[in-house]
Amino acid sequence: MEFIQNNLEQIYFIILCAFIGIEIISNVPAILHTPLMSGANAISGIILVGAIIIMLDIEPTDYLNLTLGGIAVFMGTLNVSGGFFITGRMLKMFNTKKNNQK
Amino acid sequence: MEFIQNNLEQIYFIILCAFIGIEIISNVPAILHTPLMSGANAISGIILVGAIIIMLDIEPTDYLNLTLGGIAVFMGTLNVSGGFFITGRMLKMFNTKKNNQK
Amino acid sequence: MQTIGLLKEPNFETRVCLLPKEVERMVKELKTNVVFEAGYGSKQLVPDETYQNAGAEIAQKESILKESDFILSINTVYKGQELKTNASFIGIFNLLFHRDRLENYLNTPASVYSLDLLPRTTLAQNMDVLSSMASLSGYKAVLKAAELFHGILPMFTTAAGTLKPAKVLVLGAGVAGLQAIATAKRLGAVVEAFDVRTSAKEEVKSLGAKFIEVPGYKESESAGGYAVEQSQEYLQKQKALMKTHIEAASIVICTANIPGKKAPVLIEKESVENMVPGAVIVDLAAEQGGNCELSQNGKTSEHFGVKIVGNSHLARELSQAASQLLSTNYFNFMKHLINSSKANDPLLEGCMVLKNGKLVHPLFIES
Amino acid sequence: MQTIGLLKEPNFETRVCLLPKEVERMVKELKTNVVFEAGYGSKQLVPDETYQNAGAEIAQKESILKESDFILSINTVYKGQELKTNASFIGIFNLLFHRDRLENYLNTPASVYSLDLLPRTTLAQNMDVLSSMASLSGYKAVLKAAELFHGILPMFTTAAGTLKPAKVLVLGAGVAGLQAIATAKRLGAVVEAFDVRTSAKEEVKSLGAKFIEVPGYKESESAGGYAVEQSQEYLQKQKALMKTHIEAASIVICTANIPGKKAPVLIEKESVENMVPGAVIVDLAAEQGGNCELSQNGKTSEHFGVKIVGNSHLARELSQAASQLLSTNYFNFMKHLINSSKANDPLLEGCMVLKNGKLVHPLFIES
Amino acid sequence: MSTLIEMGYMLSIFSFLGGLKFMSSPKKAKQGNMLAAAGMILVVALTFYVGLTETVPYINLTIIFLAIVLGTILGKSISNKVEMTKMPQLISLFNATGGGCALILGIIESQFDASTSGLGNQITLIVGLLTGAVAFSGSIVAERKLSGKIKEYKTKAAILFGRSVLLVIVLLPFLYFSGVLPIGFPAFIFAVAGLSLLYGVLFVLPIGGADMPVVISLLNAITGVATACAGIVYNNKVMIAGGIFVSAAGLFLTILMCRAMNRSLLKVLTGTFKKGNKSSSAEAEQVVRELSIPEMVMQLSFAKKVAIVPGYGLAVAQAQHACAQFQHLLEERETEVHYIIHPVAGRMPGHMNVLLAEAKVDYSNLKEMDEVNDEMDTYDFVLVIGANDVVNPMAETDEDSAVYGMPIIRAYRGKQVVVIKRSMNTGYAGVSNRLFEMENCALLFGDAKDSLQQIIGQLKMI
Amino acid sequence: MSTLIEMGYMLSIFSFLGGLKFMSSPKKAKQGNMLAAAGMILVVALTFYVGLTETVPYINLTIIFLAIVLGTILGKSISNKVEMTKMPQLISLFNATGGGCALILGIIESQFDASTSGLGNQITLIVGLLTGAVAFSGSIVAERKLSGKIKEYKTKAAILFGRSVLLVIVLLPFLYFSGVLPIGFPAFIFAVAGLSLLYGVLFVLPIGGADMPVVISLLNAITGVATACAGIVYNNKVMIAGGIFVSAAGLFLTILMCRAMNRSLLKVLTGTFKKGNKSSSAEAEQVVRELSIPEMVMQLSFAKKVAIVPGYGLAVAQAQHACAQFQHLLEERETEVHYIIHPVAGRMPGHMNVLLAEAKVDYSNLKEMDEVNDEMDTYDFVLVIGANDVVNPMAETDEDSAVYGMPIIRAYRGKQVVVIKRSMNTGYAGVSNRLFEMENCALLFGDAKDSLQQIIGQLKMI
Ligand SMILES: NC(=O)c1ccc[n+]([C@@H]2O[C@H](COP(=O)([O-])OP(=O)(O)OC[C@H]3O[C@@H](n4cnc5c(N)ncnc54)[C@H](OP(=O)(O)O)[C@@H]3O)[C@@H](O)[C@H]2O)c1
Ligand SMILES: NC(=O)c1ccc[n+]([C@@H]2O[C@H](COP(=O)([O-])OP(=O)(O)OC[C@H]3O[C@@H](n4cnc5c(N)ncnc54)[C@H](OP(=O)(O)O)[C@@H]3O)[C@@H](O)[C@H]2O)c1
Ligand SMILES: NC(=O)c1ccc[n+]([C@@H]2O[C@H](COP(=O)([O-])OP(=O)(O)OC[C@H]3O[C@@H](n4cnc5c(N)ncnc54)[C@H](O)[C@@H]3O)[C@@H](O)[C@H]2O)c1
Ligand SMILES: NC(=O)c1ccc[n+]([C@@H]2O[C@H](COP(=O)([O-])OP(=O)(O)OC[C@H]3O[C@@H](n4cnc5c(N)ncnc54)[C@H](O)[C@@H]3O)[C@@H](O)[C@H]2O)c1
Repeated sequence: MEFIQNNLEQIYFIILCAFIGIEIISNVPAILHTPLMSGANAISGIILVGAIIIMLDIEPTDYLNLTLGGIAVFMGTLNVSGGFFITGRMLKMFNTKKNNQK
Repeated sequence: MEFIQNNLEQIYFIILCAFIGIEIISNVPAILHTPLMSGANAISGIILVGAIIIMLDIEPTDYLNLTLGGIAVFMGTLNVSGGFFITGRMLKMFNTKKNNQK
Repeated sequence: MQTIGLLKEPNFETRVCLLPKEVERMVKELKTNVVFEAGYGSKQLVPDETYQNAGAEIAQKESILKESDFILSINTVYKGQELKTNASFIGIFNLLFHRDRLENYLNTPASVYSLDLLPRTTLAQNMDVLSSMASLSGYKAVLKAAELFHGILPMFTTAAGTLKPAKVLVLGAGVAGLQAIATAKRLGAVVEAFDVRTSAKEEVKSLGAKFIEVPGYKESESAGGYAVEQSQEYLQKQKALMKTHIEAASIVICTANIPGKKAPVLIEKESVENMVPGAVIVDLAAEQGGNCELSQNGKTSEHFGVKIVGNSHLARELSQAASQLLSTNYFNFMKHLINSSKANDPLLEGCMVLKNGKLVHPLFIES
Repeated sequence: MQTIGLLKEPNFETRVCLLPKEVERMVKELKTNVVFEAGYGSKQLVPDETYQNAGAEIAQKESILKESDFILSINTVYKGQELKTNASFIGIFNLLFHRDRLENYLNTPASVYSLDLLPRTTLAQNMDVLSSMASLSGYKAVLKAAELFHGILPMFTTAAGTLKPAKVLVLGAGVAGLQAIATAKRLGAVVEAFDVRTSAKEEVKSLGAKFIEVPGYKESESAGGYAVEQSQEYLQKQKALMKTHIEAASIVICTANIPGKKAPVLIEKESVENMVPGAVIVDLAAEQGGNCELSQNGKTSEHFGVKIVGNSHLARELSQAASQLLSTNYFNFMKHLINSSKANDPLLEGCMVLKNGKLVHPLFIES
Repeated sequence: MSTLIEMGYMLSIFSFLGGLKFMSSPKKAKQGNMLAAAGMILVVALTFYVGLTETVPYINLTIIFLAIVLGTILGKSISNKVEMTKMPQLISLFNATGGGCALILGIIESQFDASTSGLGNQITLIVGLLTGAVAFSGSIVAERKLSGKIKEYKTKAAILFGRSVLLVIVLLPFLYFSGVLPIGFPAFIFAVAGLSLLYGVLFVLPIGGADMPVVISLLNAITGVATACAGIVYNNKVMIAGGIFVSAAGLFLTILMCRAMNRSLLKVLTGTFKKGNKSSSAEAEQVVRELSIPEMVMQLSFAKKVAIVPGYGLAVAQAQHACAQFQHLLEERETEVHYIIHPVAGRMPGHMNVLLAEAKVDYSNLKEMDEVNDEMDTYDFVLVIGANDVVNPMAETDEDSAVYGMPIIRAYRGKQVVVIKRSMNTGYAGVSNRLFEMENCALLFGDAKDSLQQIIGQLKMI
Repeated sequence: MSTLIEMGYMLSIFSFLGGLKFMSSPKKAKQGNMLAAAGMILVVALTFYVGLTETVPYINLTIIFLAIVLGTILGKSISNKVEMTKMPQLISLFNATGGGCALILGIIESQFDASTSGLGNQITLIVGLLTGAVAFSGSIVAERKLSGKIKEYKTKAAILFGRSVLLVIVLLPFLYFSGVLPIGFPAFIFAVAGLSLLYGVLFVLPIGGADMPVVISLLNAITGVATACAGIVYNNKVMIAGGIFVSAAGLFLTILMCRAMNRSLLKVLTGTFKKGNKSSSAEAEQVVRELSIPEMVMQLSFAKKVAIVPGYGLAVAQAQHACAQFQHLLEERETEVHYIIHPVAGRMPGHMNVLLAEAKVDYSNLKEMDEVNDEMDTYDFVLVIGANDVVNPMAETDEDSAVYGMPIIRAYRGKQVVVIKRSMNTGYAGVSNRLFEMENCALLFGDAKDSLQQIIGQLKMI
């Protein structure tokens, strides 16, 4: 109860975001399913930010965690960059002349 | 600046709501324009809540404001009830046999 | 009470100009007497009784001529017999091309209305015998050509190979031409058409056929959308272009006409000789001289293996359909004639050639 | 090197069974000699030179008969002349219905292949002369009917009233029937069809026509989809239903056949008499006795104003198209015949009536 | 306790959300309306309940209760009685009440915490009051216009006046808060309210009557803003959410409506009308009613018996297949569809027959002109596709017309007539067509095939 | 200062939003991708900038910087090199890295504030770690499966084992937090991570290879959850928003994908396959690949040269008009379209001619079998509509077949072949068709007209 009361704003935020997430793609034509999946995948790489934040906090002598954190940043970046690049490539293929509507 | 910082949650809330409002009707078929307008109109009657809240605060002797507030509540209710009823009536007319999709 | 007389048509005629249904309307709606010659509808397989049941009476030819106010026929059937004063002959006499037919009527008490001269105004559409007959002819022309052609019109893919669709060329996209286009399209042929009127292009395309364009036509859409004669140079250009299209065609339907004038010659002997043997030309303009140099009016000839049908009266072969349309046309004309109150009704003036035995029509007086 | 001989067809025949194009293929692909009678292609307007250019040689009829291994014709052209041993006649002799035609061949050194007996297997489709000719006949039957009919097929709304679309009834929805349906539909007629095979229903509908159903058919889709004879009771029911449909029709195209049997009679005299005068019946089954009681093979008759065309060879009127298809069919058959290595090839066995002058075909031996 | 109320509020926010969402899908629109209404009842009940628990004087509660009951009864009875064609007026009127409510709220509120609350709150208050007032007076004018009580009043002067008023409204708060104006807060508030009311009137007056639906939608969005402002003032999430939903959706809807009419919002608001290539002939300009495809489909969806009158334009556009598909769609919805064939429609006898046969239209659907001409008024909807001369009533009435005397299809007798054609060009006979000016007739401009395909697209959605 | 960063964050949230929105519209998808990428760069840059200002040791910054640069380069090069057909694998792999990142994050974080933070935070942390691990291992298995490296492994045992692991994962935290488990927080975390990794493998293993795209989408949504959890832990709005967007959109997308394949998500996850009314004949069951309309349209949209092989089914369905419309649509997209007519297609000679002439297909689009049979491999896409016997390769190969010897259209040589028919029923000749089993061939079940109309609908959207 109290938890809800305290985090009301947070809850609203999450629910509204979820709603938008659903709403926004509810009319996606089926042929865009794959590119969209790929794009969403790239966005989920935002976890990278988390990795950076944590890296900022790690003691410069804590080599284990530095390594782990580095790997995390690397993986996150791979997800982000690979995701966006591949989505871009996929979408480029739709580039057949399609705008000759009367 | 400070204002933004303080009301960040509020701002997110408003923007997200606006976004949803737009998103939600972005695919409405044109024939539903009128009923949707009517329905939205009914919802905007939520101002009625404001009227009630203010009525709760008015001194029982402040007749002028009591009357004004009463009128406000009445008007708000009219907006709400009339809006919903008329939307309902409009939508009922679409009730021709439409579900014989193969 | 006015009397309408129906005379038997000459032997070559298969149509009648009034069917029992319209006889009945004449009697009931226009309050006229109708008298007819026995055996009037025999070619239509309509027995005399049916006419009688519709309210008409049988009479002898002489008495019909003597007693009728209006004498209806398709062809000229009058040979100088006695007439009622103010009697009127109504028919499709094509007098501009057959002036000789006038002679029998000159200086009689009779007036002559020739429905082929009817101005083609909107109001006259339901009396427009030319349109009625032209559409039927256009339809029939294609069937006739398909019948004579020793190949088939549609494309035909079979286990024994593919037969190419026939190329059909329609010259003149007036009433008959458009109908020919539609019919040939229906049968699956590849259809091209040509006309000098620029508005014809859209009309041809609206039927899904290809329009052959010759640049440089001078338009003059007066006189109800009829064509006018063109410059020599234009005709030259047109002919050259036409030639290639004609020689590629398996079937050519000719319908080009200029009212009151000789029909334009669009197919020369040489073109015919260059056509593939077995091709068919149907010339609906044969009576006006023909669009094809070689066509003979009323005959089917053959030249270098190309069959040439010269027939402006193909509608006769659709006697039932044609009679039905004519009958309505005649009825509508009679209704207009009897009810007309205007002093100089443009419709009636347009098609009245003789008034009480005197030439009154401008086209005839001028020349 | 084997020799193929081409003999001129009898006078009534307009088609040829081999065109220059296939002659060339015979020479080039099958490595055969081709000899032909002078004037062979004249009815097709194909000059002898064209045949010669394709690789064939002109010869006298006698020498052709004497020297050819394969003698190709459409009709029977052999009158007992001298032959090469093991010579083969290939044609469409319709021997089941014309047993007399066998006589000339019996006890000669020759074998006879009659292509109308070819089993209708998938493999034989490109030699199937019956299918080729039936489709052309179906198409032509409708054109012929439309030509004879004195009304028009499509609906026609004009200022002078509306002409109703003609009702066309197609009996038997085999190869010819389906083609007739398609053609009549194209021309805008209201088309109904009837067949005893149940699978015909879907086929008819796939062409957009209405199928008339008679309940209680016993199916037997053996023998390549041919129809089998039906119970008396069924035929009775069928006739009653048919009668109402026939009498409402303006045009009836008859194509119902049972291979090797007399064609079923589907239109009785009474029905014809109840039809509207001016209606047309085209009976493609005339040679097998006709689907209409009154039809006379090879003649156009009239009964109570109804025109009855009895003609099983309408394809002859499309001589060019028909020759093209036949030519391919014959070529494919020859290719199969010459290349066949199997001991008892079902295709060849199916259509070989005589082997070296002896009857070998089961259908002929049995009876 | 208050957590429960918060959650109730949250619930109703989502019910509004879901309601709006459902309302934009034809299949679920009715449930959507219910859902939103349920949310509304919930939130009102909760607020009232708060009042009950908070020891509010009975008189206040009684007034609230009575006002609600009265409002509900009145709303129900009005909306039951009104004719279907008067709907837009009524919506406008209801919107006015909402705006009025916001206006009053603003006025009352301004007396309470005039100076206590901060600047932010005061501005919010003023915006709410201002928008409420504009929505109130604007909606009333819109309603009057739709009922034809006020005519279009589109002079340069009116527009200019309107803009100056707007300027003053915007400047006033600046002046007031910078202390330049020597008036008290209430006076200031009244000034703003008065000016806003005036502006509402001036804003709507110059806009064309046909554009009123768009304006109503816009005013509706404005009411939404007023609501949201009130919500911010009371820090009430439901009001904020509801207001924002409505204003965002309303604004977007306004744009969509403009788009469906092929016009820009700006042009609608300034009252500029698309001129287009109408009437290239020298004829006196005809005043016609132009229709958008959605409007037409909306009307069509109520029709039980429809007549299609094809003409030459159908052939030119080669729209026969689209037309047949359209017919089948209507028939699936159990609407009776007839084609009425005029004897001389098209450019050759039997032209329409050829077309319709090609599209496999059943002959039984074809009616001849004479057959149905006397019962044209039984058709709820007559759709004229590329025909012109053959439906020209001047053939019956105007002796001087070139088409006089020709029998015509009496399309004009249909309850509703819509003509699809590309422009105001005449037909074959070259005469203008009086039908287009008639009250029950509207024009849908565009190529017949394109238009039909769009109509089919829309029809499929219902 | 921090306000600016907050606003930057807000900006990137909206750029993600807009990016996703645009990506769901074919026309703007490319911009959408750009926008989202821009938002991503912004937020990373901002975060890095915070690091710079906050006097973080250089070594950390260097590592971060290097990792980012390396990751970008690798990501770019991989995605440039991969073949188009291997896309789904790659997406899966990238998703694995995201999941792995979340997993590592969870592990590191668990060491830092193990006991300091509250229970809420700890739970969030665990959920993030758990989902990250599942996404990581699951994605890798999915990738392996798609590349055909792992075969379907669908035994009851595996499924049961998977479910027990899941149960343990769910129970473990309860046990731990109620103090029953006598282990430290790090040990607990490692246990959860290990079990989750295991579960990820077991979760994906039993699912059919053809369903992998759906699974990848689901795993993607799971990564989204991991991200959102991490966001909550760090109280970082962008991460929350991004994570929630992705998880909500991903989940919904998963459902949409299932719907497009006509299956339910549950069935996909449990590996059940729609049986349907295939092969009603007594023939040995053929193994065929079934295709959904979107998949087909996707492939079609890449084709430059398309062959349509019509057969009797086209006539039965009366789909000629739809077929012609389909052709025109392709032609508008500058795709070359040929109809290949088999001599005996249909049930009468010239059957296809009649149909296509009716639909006004230009004769120049028709190709004869012999004309093109030798160059069938130049067609990127061969669409067989209701034809069967005439494309049966057994006519060329199987001497015993009833169709042996009949010349056929060599549809099987097309780069891609799709056959539209209603069932596995045979054609006229009654023999089964080997074409359907071929690797480059897929079946689209349904009435030809219905299917074509749906295809048209989808094609219009691109
Ligand atoms: N049937 C016959 O035998 C025959 C023969 C000769 C003459 N006529 C005459 O032709 C006329 C026929 O009347 P009608 O009503 O059928 O035709 P109409 O009066 O000629 O009108 C046709 C209308 O269709 C519109 N149109 C043209 N193309 C279009 C397209 N692609 N999409 C949408 N609309 C299009 C045109 O307006 P926009 O340009 O504004 O689009 C035009 O107003 C009569 O006057 C008749 O007398 C008939
Ligand atoms: N052309 C001729 O002259 C002629 C004459 C007689 C026989 N034949 C024979 O007919 C055959 C023709 O071959 P074909 O490939 O055209 O046809 P087919 O082999 O008979 O195959 C037609 C296919 O279409 C499908 N189909 C039927 N209705 C459909 C609908 N509404 N929507 C989608 N699909 C539908 C059927 O499968 P489902 O049931 O699964 O949908 C069937 O497999 C050949 O065997 C030929 O020998 C031809
Ligand atoms: N007002 C009406 O309602 C009405 C009624 C009937 C006909 N018409 C119109 O009248 C016009 C002609 O009717 P018609 O068919 O009886 O005319 P027609 O028989 O006199 O001529 C047939 C066609 O031949 C064409 N032609 C003339 N010279 C030619 C040449 N050198 N080369 C090629 N074509 C040539 C003409 O343009 C005409 O289209 C049509 O446009 C028709 O629509 C109007
Ligand atoms: N295997 C192949 O590839 C192939 C090749 C050609 C024909 N066929 C099939 O053979 C069948 C018949 O071919 P055909 O047209 O040469 O046959 P046909 O000429 O012998 O008969 C014509 C039609 O008449 C019908 N008929 C028979 N008795 C009837 C009655 N009492 N009433 C009504 N209809 C009756 C038959 O069912 C048949 O459809 C068709 O189904 C055709 O598809 C198959």
